[in-house]
Amino acid sequence: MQSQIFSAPTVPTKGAISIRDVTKIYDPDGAQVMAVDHCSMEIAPGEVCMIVGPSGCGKTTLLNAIAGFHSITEGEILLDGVPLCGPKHPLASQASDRIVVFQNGALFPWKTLAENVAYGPMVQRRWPKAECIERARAALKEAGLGNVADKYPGEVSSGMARRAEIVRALINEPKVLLLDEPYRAMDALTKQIMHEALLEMYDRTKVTIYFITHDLEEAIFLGDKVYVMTTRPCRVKKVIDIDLPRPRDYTTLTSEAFRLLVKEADEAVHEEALKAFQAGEREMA
Amino acid sequence: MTTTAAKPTAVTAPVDHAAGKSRVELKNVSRGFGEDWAREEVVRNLTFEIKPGDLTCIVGPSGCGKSTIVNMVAGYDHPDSGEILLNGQKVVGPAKDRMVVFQETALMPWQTTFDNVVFGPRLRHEGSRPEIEKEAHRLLEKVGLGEFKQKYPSQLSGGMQRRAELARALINRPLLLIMDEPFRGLDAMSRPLMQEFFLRLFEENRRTNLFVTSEIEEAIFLADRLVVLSNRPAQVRAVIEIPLPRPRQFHMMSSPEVFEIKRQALEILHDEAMKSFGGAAHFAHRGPAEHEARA
Amino acid sequence: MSVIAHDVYAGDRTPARRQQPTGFGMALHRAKKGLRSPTPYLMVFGIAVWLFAYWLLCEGLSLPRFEKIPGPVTILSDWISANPQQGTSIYTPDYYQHIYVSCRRILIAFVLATALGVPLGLLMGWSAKVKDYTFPLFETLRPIPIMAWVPLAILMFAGYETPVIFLATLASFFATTLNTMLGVQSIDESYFRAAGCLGSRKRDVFWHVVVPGAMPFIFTGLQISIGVAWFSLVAAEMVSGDFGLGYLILSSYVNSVTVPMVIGMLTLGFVGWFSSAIVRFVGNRLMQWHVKALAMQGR
Amino acid sequence: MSAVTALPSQAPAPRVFKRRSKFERAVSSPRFWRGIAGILAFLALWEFGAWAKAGLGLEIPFFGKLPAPSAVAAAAAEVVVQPGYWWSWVESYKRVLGGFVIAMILGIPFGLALAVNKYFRDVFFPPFEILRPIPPLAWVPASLIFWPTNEMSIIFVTFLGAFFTIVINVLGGARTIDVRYLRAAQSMGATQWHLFSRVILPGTLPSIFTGAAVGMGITWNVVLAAEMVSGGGSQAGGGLGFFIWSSYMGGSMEHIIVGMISIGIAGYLSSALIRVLGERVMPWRRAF
Repeated sequence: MQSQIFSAPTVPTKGAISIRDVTKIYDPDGAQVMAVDHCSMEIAPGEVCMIVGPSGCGKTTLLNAIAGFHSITEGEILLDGVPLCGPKHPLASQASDRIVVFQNGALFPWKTLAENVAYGPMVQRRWPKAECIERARAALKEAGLGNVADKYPGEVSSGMARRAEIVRALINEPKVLLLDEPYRAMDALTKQIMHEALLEMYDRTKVTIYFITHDLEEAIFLGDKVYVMTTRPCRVKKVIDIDLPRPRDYTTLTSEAFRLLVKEADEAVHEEALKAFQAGEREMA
Repeated sequence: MTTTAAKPTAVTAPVDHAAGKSRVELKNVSRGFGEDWAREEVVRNLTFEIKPGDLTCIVGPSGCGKSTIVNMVAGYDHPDSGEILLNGQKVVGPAKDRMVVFQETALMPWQTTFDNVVFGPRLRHEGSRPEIEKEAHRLLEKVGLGEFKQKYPSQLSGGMQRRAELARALINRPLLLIMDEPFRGLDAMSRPLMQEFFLRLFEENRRTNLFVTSEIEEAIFLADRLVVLSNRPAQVRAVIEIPLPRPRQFHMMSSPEVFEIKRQALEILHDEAMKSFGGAAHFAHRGPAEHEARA
Repeated sequence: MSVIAHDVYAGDRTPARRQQPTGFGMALHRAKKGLRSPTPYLMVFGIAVWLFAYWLLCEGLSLPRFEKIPGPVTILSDWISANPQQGTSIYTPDYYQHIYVSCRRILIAFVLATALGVPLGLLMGWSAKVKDYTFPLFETLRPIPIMAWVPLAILMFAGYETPVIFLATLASFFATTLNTMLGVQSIDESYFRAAGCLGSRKRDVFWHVVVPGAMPFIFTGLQISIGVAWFSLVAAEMVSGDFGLGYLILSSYVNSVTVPMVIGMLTLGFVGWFSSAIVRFVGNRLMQWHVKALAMQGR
Repeated sequence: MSAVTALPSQAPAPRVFKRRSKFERAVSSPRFWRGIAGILAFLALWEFGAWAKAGLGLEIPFFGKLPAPSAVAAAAAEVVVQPGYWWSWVESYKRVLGGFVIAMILGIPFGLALAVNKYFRDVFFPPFEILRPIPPLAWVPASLIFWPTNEMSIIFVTFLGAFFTIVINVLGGARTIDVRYLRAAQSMGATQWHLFSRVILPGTLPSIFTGAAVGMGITWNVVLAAEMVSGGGSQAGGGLGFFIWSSYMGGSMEHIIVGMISIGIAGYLSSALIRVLGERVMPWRRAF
């Protein structure tokens, strides 16, 4: 059977994101809070871009702006050269070329995994309904979830649910996959396997990935580029190119190159963590 | 594969608190749950030892039965067979000589941080009121919560709650401190800060400690010895000594030595985690039913 | 090593376990285990003691005041007698007429309240504007106890039937609408966002997110709503009405026949319990996903 | 009793910047004015309904049958200066509080006993469950027969109405206390009595107050019903229920509506009392 979702172009050509001088100011009760401060990034097609920063630093704000959940105050964001949002229309439209995988998982609990995966094509009327389900099943099977396609998300482990969610995104052939700390609640070992599964799906699709995390090792293991962000307001503090060879697996974690990369980034991240921590304690007092 | 490198762990800590130096032994401990036809062994023939003044880390894939072990050592649950000894005496039920810091906070939400800390001594009428309160103030200062004494747990951040819980455990002067994945759920950035803080506290008087985690880095950073468990039913796969000097520093973590230990442990764990992933992970978040926990 | 290539996770890796018994075998096992514990005996004992105390107070010793209340023996013998002394038993057609009338009123009221309340609640939960306009009004009217509407309802509507149904509907309506609204508001924002990402139109969001997501709350609301419907039905039937269980109870009191009064109470209790069991059953059938997820969490 | 739905706790808004008072913020938001608009529209429709009937001979369903709000207001102005009206408040409050307080005094220990002792639960829960589905109002005639005075029977039925709700809530609350709290206390050397007084009791308080709030609503309904059924004409007169009932007998719709509004206010005040009390007793619930 022909592959449903995993058909990679040899050279990825779509899914370039340009974030140009974006600023976001929230306005709760008339008091202005700057979440993102003149932030710029250029993400190449098919790149795995990892955003590392303390929690609450405003990195999710950027993701929300790309996905079209929140407006931006200044600057513009382009996808493949076409403006998503800018000075004229600060709120991007929501569309299936940019799909988000959420922190706590957002598979609809009232649909089976297959129905969940079929949901996107179904509401977009891409194929007849029966065919959508058929293709969804095939896609799940390819991702190693064939046996649980007819289970509800509440019945499978969180790891399976998270992978099904990624399949639900990929079946729409998005240009960009936006991941918002998807593995946060998982323990380290499950996480490791989830990473390998994600990388495998990536290797086959070469979709652009925008991945938010505060786990440095996760970032280095997965990414092509790691952006270390400052604590609020969010700015780019440091960019690290990751030249670890792909495909990567858990042995990469203990390689010398990996160790050096961690060492290089660790200080910057630790510094921001400490700042965020102290700010947090102050705020609570 | 058991790496038992004989190593003197640069023991520099003062041996003043005789109370903290106790030995724990688990001998052939087994425990299962479920109805007869679906009985599942969670722990099988587990034998290991926690040396006096050591920080022993139990590492294993999620759902492998770590929490069951904690419950048995703490005395909330009892082994089907085998026995658990604390300083040669059999563990029969919960007591103040073994304190647990739980996975998610178990601070009582209806008491202020301060009242939570003095809860134990007050119940047992140990010492006079001012004495108890003085000790509580001291401990709270020490964990950096001096300003937060009169706040309720829900007003504290996750990291603060864990520290308050540490203070609550320490005021009871336990012979054994049991930490059940205490830093799980904290974000990856404040976690190292908490680990460092906890280490300083431990290294001060080296109270015997059983630390449960599924994070290999955390385990190596903190522990004197790692006990690596297999997938359910939990069995000891390996015991690894960590020959890092104390006090531990973060930079030690990027040494080649540590990477070698990490590699060994990861190899075993990855193997076990993969096994658990298909079937057992399915059961992992269900956990054994809380049997008759109420009197 | 590829981790997704060969269905490694999804494979059936449940630990080897003994043959799972059939449903019947399992039930038998549970029953056996249950009979070994003291629970069933204590339950029977509890009910027996209660019945005995009731009998002793009302019939055995005929204590002052208690003697006015019919005892269990009197009630039961009249209830199953072909020629009841006080006029109501399982052989008299009137008894069924009362039950039928009450159930019919409840059914109409419940259907009406659900048909009005669920859509309104969905709308209020979904659209902030609709909620802003209507919710304060709702909250203003809600503290007025349903009983206070009784005289107004009797004056406003002619006949026996309409006021009774109006009151039961009103009570149900408040419960259903509020719970439905809370249900929609309880849906995690990320489901809406996910639906948006996947290219949904507003209509899709409504049918695929809002409606199923609010379902658990809606059914909680329906259970409360059928409870309050019975509550207000009894009140309304007592004050106005020519049939129905509430009417049976009050008219028996007025005519000084106490046995049918108690029969009415017990019947009411049973019918009320049964109707809410039906709602619960339907809810569980419609929300398999919810039931299964709860079962996985060991609840 | 099916779960009592409490309002979901909203995620706390960032609290760092708090410049304007709650009231100021409420008044300046469109939400507030929309609410006012909704209520005003309702009143206008109501007024129009009455006016249309008198002036145009056109009868709007529902509203057409009612007296105009202005007429109700006039009736209210007339009523509130009479001491008899305020005595009805006192009478009703006496009954509500009487039954309610007894229900709390008996219901809380009973519920806790059911929760902590399995044998007690096995013996006493089944009869309780058999009686529970009977609507409280169905007890009115039986209680009138049994109790020597009307006053006592009203209080008895009121008590029943609140009792079942409170017991069920206490039982549910006490049984869902997180086992970790009990374990932590056990580790620290708590005795059975400590577990009960230091963990189970405070842990159940939120459910006790939920139960009390729901019970209070039922109590008002029951008192009204009892007053209407029994109080009409007999010696145990008075009360707001009787006020409505006598207005009904007298055929004055204006006064019926005045009575309804009074009861609405009275009921609201009593639930507000419970809420305030709850915040006092459970300061930790106020945090955030």
